[in-house]
Amino acid sequence: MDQRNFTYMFYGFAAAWVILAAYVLTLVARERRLAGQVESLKRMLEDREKK
Amino acid sequence: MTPAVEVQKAWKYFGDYPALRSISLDVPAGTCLALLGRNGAGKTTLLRILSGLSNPSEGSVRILGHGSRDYQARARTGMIGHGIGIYDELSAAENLRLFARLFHVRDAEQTVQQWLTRVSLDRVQNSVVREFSRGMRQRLALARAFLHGPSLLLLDEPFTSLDDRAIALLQSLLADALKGGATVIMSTHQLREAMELATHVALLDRGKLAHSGERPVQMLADPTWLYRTYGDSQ
Amino acid sequence: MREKILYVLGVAATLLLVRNLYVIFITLPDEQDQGAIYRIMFFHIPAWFVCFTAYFLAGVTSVLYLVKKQFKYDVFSVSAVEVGLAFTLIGLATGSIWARIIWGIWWTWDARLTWAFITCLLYAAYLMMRNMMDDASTRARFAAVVCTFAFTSVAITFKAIEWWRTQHPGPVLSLPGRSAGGTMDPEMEAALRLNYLALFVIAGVLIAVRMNQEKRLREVESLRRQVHAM
Amino acid sequence: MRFLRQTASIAAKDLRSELRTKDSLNAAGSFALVIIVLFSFMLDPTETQTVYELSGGLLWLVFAFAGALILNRSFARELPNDCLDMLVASPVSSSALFLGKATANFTLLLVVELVCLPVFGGMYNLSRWSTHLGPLLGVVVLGTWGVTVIGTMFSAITVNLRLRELMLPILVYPIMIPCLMAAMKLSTVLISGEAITGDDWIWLRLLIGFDIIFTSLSLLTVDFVLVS
Repeated sequence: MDQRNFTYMFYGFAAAWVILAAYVLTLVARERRLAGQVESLKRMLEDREKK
Repeated sequence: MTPAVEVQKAWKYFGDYPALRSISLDVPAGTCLALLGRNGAGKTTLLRILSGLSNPSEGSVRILGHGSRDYQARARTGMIGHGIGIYDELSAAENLRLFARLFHVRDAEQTVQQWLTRVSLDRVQNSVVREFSRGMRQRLALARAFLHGPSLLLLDEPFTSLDDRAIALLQSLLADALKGGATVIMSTHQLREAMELATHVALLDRGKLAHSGERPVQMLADPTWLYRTYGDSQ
Repeated sequence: MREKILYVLGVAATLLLVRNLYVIFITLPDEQDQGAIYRIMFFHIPAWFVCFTAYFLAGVTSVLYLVKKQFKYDVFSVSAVEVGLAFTLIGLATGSIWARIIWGIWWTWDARLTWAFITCLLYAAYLMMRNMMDDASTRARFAAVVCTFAFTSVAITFKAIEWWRTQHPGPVLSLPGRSAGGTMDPEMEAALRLNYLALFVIAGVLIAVRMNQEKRLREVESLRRQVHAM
Repeated sequence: MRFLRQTASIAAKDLRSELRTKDSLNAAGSFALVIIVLFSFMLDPTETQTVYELSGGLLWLVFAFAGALILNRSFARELPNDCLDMLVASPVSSSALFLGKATANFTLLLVVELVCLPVFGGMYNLSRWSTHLGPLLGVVVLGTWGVTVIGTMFSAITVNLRLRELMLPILVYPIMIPCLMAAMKLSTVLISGEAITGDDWIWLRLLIGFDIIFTSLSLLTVDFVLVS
């Protein structure tokens, strides 16, 4: 079996896993951003209610 | 007699945020209701629902005994919103003709001419609105709203941004309409202008109906009385 | 609790995927015509099925949103589209690499490839449009309409494209009632089925995670309005 | 009856205000002509056979680009002075409003196309382009209707977005692909001076089906777009 075939097979699987991982990472990033936003907005609301 | 407007437990959500919370309000026919409340209290949202521009998320709204998007309800309602709602590229007469046709006004051409005369735009009726002054456009917008002899008038901040002549015109138009048995609902900050006409008041506070009923006598002398009595203390 | 179950499921599916990799690489022999590269199919085909299913469900939930006006349908719809898009990219990437060896080219305007590409563009535009809208209710309504149109069009495009000549290899899985297929070794088929399972579970977990985020986003917007109203 | 009168009023209103400014007609028309000229650098204009083979594709690209310009203006025209609110609040049903605006857009785009068609045929020496003029116009009408129905709907959806001029084409072109595909195929055949035969009937059916499906889908869903 020629070597190229194996290399490309590896690329194929790598690509699939990388895309999957990249998507999971965007999910994580979004999760963080949302958590930050909720926190700061809640703080803002509390501050305003105190006044 | 059925009320001109019946609102039952109406809620309006923007996403998760309730802009209107369980509003129940009957407006008897032939009355003039001043809708009061601070910015963001939900006045515009409520008026948009009554105008058929928006559906309530929950609850029911009847306009003149019909559903708020029904032909019968819409054909008998006149409205003035934040924008003047006329086309800059069309002439005064063309604007009125368009709405006369959309509202199925009988003797459309004659009615259009009458209204152009009434708002003193008959001499410039074939000029494009783009060339009009602010005051002229405002008067045209008033003619557009009253053109089809509506039984219900919905006015969102009608006095803001009007010039003196247009305010006088609007007041006389409203007085005539009320005399003719029409119902008027207006949201306003200009309490003095509104109190001369208002027979009823409703106060919205953060999407809730804080008070509604006949206009208290105190408000004639002291327009902010209602805010102090029923609004929050801020 | 729900989150824990999700994580457990996600980890289990990933482990299954890794185990499958082992089976695919070590146990299974090379295919006689294609050699080693055929193994890409174990990822490629299930990825496509995941994305078809996701788009289909997104279309159905969009219609449901318009009928019932409940946010859960909208939330599912975006999540399914987004995860579907990720799997479309997987399908395109693996397919393209496979094509490089078997057909000698990275890309060809073959019917199914073209279709996948169009679909990708369309749903990416859908997600872009959602990002530009600030009011959750308007966004949900408009997105549902767009998604309904998109799904209808994509279905028609799929059909239309069948009338063009295709050079994509035919179905290889032996489904009951489909006599033309079934040219595959049972051992391979078992591995493929397991990969289906793993990828579908992973997609499900991703969709569920994404759905939570969409709910959070609505919460953020509502808080923002509250701050604004004060 | 009432429905048709209102549809006509809305269409007439849009056409009248467009004719007064001619903004989108001029823009779409000159844009289309510019692209037709640009094609001459892309292919050898003297190789008429090649131009025949590409004619349908080229023409519909031009039409689709020109269409986007017209469609972008369709609902944007209602933005100043909040005119759209007035129309929605008037006793016009959302579907009549939609059909009226779609009719106006259809007419405008058709005018641009009817100018482009002979110009294209003449400039590239396609002597056979008008031999099946009737069927060709039929295809143009069907294809244009498909483009305008989708476009009008999405014009309403994208009108309040920032970057609406960009978002409309991005959303609309992938959705119209079946319609454009069919229109391109059929136009190529007809411009080449042949009749629609055999396998090509399926494209005509696709085109008609597309128009019917998306017209009904739009009429069913406009209300969700216009009434909040």
